[in-house]
Amino acid sequence: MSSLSNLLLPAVLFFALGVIARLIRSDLRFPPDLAKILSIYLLMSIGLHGGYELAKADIMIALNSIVWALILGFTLPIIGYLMLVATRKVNPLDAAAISAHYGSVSAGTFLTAVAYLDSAGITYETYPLIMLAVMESPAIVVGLLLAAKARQTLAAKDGSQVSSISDNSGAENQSNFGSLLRDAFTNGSVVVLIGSMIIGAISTPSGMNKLFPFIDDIFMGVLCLFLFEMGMVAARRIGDFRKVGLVLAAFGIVMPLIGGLVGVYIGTSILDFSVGGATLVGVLAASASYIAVPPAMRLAVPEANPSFYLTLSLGITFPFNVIVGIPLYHNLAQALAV
Amino acid sequence: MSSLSNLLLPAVLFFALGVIARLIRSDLRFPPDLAKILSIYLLMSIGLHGGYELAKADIMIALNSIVWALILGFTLPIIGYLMLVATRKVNPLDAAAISAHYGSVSAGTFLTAVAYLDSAGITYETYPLIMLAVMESPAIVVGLLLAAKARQTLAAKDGSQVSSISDNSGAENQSNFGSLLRDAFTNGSVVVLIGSMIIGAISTPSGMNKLFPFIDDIFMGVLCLFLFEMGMVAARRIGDFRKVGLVLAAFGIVMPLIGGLVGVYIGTSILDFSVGGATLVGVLAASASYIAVPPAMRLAVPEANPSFYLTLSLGITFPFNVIVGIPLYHNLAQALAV
Amino acid sequence: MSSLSNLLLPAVLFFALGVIARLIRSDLRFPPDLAKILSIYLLMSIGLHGGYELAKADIMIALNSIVWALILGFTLPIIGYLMLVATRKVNPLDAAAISAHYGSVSAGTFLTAVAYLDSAGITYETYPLIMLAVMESPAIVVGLLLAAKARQTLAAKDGSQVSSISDNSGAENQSNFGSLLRDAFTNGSVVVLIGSMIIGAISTPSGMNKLFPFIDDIFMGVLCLFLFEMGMVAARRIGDFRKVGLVLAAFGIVMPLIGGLVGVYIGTSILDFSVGGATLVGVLAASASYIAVPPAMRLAVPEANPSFYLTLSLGITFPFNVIVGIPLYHNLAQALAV
Amino acid sequence: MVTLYPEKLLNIISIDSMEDRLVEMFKKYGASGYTILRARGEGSSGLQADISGFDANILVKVIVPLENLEVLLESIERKINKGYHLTVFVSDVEVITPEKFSKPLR
Amino acid sequence: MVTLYPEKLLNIISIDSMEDRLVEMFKKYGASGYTILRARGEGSSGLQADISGFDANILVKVIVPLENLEVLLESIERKINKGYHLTVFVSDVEVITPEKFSKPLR
Amino acid sequence: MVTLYPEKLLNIISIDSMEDRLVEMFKKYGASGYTILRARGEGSSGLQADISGFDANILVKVIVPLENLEVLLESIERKINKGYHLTVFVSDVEVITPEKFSKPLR
Ligand SMILES: Nc1ncnc2c1ncn2[C@@H]1O[C@H](COP(=O)(O)O)[C@@H](O)[C@H]1O
Ligand SMILES: Nc1ncnc2c1ncn2[C@@H]1O[C@H](COP(=O)(O)O)[C@@H](O)[C@H]1O
Ligand SMILES: Nc1ncnc2c1ncn2[C@@H]1O[C@H](COP(=O)(O)O)[C@@H](O)[C@H]1O
Ligand code: NA
Ligand code: NA
Ligand code: NA
Repeated sequence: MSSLSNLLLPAVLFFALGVIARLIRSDLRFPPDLAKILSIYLLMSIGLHGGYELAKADIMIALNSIVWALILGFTLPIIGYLMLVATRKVNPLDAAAISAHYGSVSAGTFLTAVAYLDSAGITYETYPLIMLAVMESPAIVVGLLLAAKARQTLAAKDGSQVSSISDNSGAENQSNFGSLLRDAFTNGSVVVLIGSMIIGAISTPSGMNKLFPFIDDIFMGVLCLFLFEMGMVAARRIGDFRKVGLVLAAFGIVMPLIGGLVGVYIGTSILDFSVGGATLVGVLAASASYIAVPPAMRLAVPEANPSFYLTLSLGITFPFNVIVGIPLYHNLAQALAV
Repeated sequence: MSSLSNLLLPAVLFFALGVIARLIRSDLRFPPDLAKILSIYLLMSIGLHGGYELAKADIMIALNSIVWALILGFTLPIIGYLMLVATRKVNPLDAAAISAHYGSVSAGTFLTAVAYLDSAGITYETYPLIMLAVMESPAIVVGLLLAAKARQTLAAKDGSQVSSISDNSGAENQSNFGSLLRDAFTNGSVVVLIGSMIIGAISTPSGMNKLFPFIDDIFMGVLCLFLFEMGMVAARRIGDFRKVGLVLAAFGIVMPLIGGLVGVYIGTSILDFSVGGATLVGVLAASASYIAVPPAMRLAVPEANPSFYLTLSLGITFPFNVIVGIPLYHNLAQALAV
Repeated sequence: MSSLSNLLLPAVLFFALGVIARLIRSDLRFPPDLAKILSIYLLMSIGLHGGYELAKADIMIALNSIVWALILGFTLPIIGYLMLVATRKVNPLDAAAISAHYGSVSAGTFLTAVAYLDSAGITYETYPLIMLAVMESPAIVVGLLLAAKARQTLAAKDGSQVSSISDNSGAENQSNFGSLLRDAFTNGSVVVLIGSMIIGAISTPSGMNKLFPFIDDIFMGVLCLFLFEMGMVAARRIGDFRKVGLVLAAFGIVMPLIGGLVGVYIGTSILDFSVGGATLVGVLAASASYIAVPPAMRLAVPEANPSFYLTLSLGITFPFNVIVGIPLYHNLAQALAV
Repeated sequence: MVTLYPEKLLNIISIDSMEDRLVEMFKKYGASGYTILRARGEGSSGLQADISGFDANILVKVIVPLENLEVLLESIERKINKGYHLTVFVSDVEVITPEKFSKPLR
Repeated sequence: MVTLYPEKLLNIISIDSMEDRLVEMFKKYGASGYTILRARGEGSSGLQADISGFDANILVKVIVPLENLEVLLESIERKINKGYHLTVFVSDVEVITPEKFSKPLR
Repeated sequence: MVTLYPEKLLNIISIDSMEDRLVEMFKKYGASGYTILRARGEGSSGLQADISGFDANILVKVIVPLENLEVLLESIERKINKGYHLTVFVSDVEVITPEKFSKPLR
């Protein structure tokens, strides 16, 4: 499947339609809760499906996948942080908040990649789905740690003033950190995804059979609707492109390229997945969270400017992956597989 | 089907997932209007289906079912009221408000029972569906009457003060009573259910054929989503368990057991239903309303404490029925059928 | 198919159920955003379907349909305006706002007509779908122009006062007019419909195949739900019947009859469509907008009384078309086809 | 110069099923309109979390001339005495179109 | 001790399709921000019930320093004279960060 | 005659994920209840459009006796100093049931 035909997938076309709707300043608005409903459905469906398959899976490969998902989730933000600090375009707190997004994943991008593979008739393993579930949380933890480090650096530079604030609120920060950690692992998307996977794995087959029309037949239509809306959301952020500046915008493309390369390599050479499976690992590593991580960073790193990470993750990396990245990582996986 | 395999039904598992999500304090929130959308869909689907079947039904059995539904709806709250007053743990107004919930029904529990029977391959009559529709309203009326009685009792005890308030607002109360009565019978759920049943019965078959994919194929998935959310709602109330006290909590389990026993007996011995049908009548009698009756009681018996009836109906009786009750009433129906 | 059996279509029956629910003052309320979600789905589905068919269509017929859609969209409001001014029951600004609604279309009515034809086994061309998309906007433009004219007339009569206001705000009005024009053509429904048509036309067939269960199987059920809600919305307006007066109410029936006649004639004799296609053109011409035009008129003609156009379009013309109009235009098309 | 005129803004927080009764009251006592916002909250009668739409509150706002306020407040007080949970507060506001708020609804 | 500074809170209730125009007005006249709530209501122009989202209102809140209020009110009055239905009221509030409300948006 | 008693109404606008922390604060400092409304808006931290529910604001209202206000405001000021974006304003209100607002939650 050539990357051109990627552009003719209904899901990708609806994403483009959403972008266009905003660009021509249409008054089209989806109800605020619709995206949430659609993403609960998508996570539940893919979870049930995956769990059903995973019941037959090899536990060692599954564990191995989880370990590598954790490695990716912890390493990518550190790479991102170092790169961002090196650019000197953002302060360390902004760098911490931005890079946390890249350790986590975008379920929307993952599902588009699945649609891409399905429509090209390429098979893939189910293990990347576990990795999707696993990678939602660790990046948030790394983000917290990087921000703590950044605050120390700033305090050392700044002297008295900042540290006195920290003094005042040391205990509070401590408890905040604990509650943010808990939040990271009980995040809503994680619960729906892992819960559905378990249910898919342990349900009676007759029970699952009654569910398949719901989770299979209408899946692609719901995904189109979801990407339609995400196109509109992304386009709102594309306009802020100028605000973040060229260097940061470039980061929003370079970072997924690095992630994609690393991910595809791990998928192919370490986890020994098929071309389809390795493509999905590439997509996981390349994609940036826009649902779980932004609110976590707002609470954990309130000093950081949300425009930076929202514009990068939603306005640049997400469209880049959906339109250019997915076929690219696929080609990469094909090349490495030879 | 053993009661263990009940626990492996996807619908029941999603209920459990919802409970767990709350217990681990996940930030998972369903949009506030989603439950309403899902329950409109569920009532419409089951109504259309039932109406389609009922068009071929025996009118005498149907009428007989309605009569017994009314008897159940009027009698169960009185039993509950007497039991509650006997415990001396709540005042008569609370007793009236609580017991009204047990004369009415929980469509969620009913649908879970249908899923349980379906997945065990047990057939059942359609008449219990009419009973479901009929039983939504009378309990509200009994609740109003019991509350009026309770107010008299309290006034007699209290002397002047309360009665002077009643004097002031005699006319208003009168009109309130009328409007509450009307509300009881034009309740939204009743309208969707009965309306859909009629449409299912009179529509052209070709028209109905175009509807079946909507009302059949995705039904189980929507039910899972609904129970997922209801699990979260129930879990919020389970925590209030301590507030209501052990005696009241016990009532939340004893009352459905009584209802279930009476219902299964009526289903088997009086209405002469199959094991499946009798199980459903048991579920109707055992279940407590959590959609129609609570707001009605808030308006009609504002003096009663909503924590009591919400905790009992949502936090205790509903989970009890979904997890333990349904297979129990089924076993009972099997035993009585012999 | 007789007009009686039209009344036995589930979609029409659900519309009636919605009306009845309001008349018996049921507390049934659909969540405010549900109608929007349902109509996005309906427009997307019908657009994808139509686009898929249109890819095989004759470009000349398509262009011809568009031209005639524009002619209808521009002419009908003028006819309506002249009739309304002649009645002397409303002032020219109200007449402008009301008549704009009749140049535009009601997708709900169109879809009911499609359901009617489908269930009667009558085939129809896809071109009317393009006309549906085209006719959303021009009527708004005509409405603006008529209102501008009406303001001049009033100013001429009234003398100084009104014109001084116009003076004050000449520049602002100018820019408003521009933005209203843009709004007319980037209207949300238009974007969803035309966008989906293009996607349906250019998507890979394998991609479209995955979408068909979503856009086909559950379509009729969603339409029923949508009409259920629209029945409630219409019934709220039927009550305002008295406020608008008999003459205006009569306009709400005469105008669609004129539109239907003209539309069926154009469909049969000029565009040379089959009976089914001509019926749909009749429905387009006969129906009045209740989604796109009302907010546009609120902004563009704030002086007009919204009760007038909402009552006419939603409370009179919409139910009339759904229940009486559709079979009527169909009979007309049959008569003309001979 | 825009002239500002004093009015009273009555705010009522209650469960959403009280809506019809409150609106009836406003109409009875000559309010010129009202505005309703969906809300959630917590108070002595527990948590109203608007989860699943089962336990939503409303916040109702009514602008009334001072002379209409008293009778509305009395009517509200009667409801509170009957057991209804109504959280009520009044604030001073200034308006530019005072005549608007003295024309009763319907 | 937290010090409180006086500001004016401007409230506007209107149909939701007016939103873009109101926001434009706030930006033009130097507001530092605004807050919008979804509402429904009833008034002289009929019922705005937010049923099916067809007829929703919005309640807009803008905190402005006293010196900016006048020009905003004049602009609103012009809109009302053109026929737009705007229910407007102003109230006194106290804030802890007055500088926040004097920095114009964008 | 209904008697009216003065209280303070504290209003806070913030992103919706701050909700748990704000509620915790109210409970800690003895508020008798609180009310939350879903909102959107714009300010120095950009647009919070509540599109797709990703960037919603909340407007929180808490009625407190004057003597409780100070400690709440101090706690809020600390949060603002840490970088949280909170738009805060206080207004005077009158209530008919003052005892209601002096009973702490739970
Ligand atoms: N002190 C308060 N401040 C703001 N809102 C309150 C307060 N107390 C109660 N409320 C609101 O009023 C509703 C009913 O309160 P209550 O009557 O105390 O149960 C609550 O759900 C809150 O939304
Ligand atoms: N007296 C009032 N108190 C509160 N809100 C009002 C009042 N009058 C009008 N409104 C609101 O303003 C909107 C428009 O009012 P109107 O301009 O009178 O049609 C209504 O839908 C209400 O939401
Ligand atoms: N001047 C203002 N008037 C009303 N609301 C405001 C104002 N400034 C900020 N806000 C609200 O507070 C939120 C956060 O503002 P900020 O801290 O300036 O980013 C915004 O999204 C608005 O909802
Ligand atoms: Na990633
Ligand atoms: Na029962
Ligand atoms: Na028309």
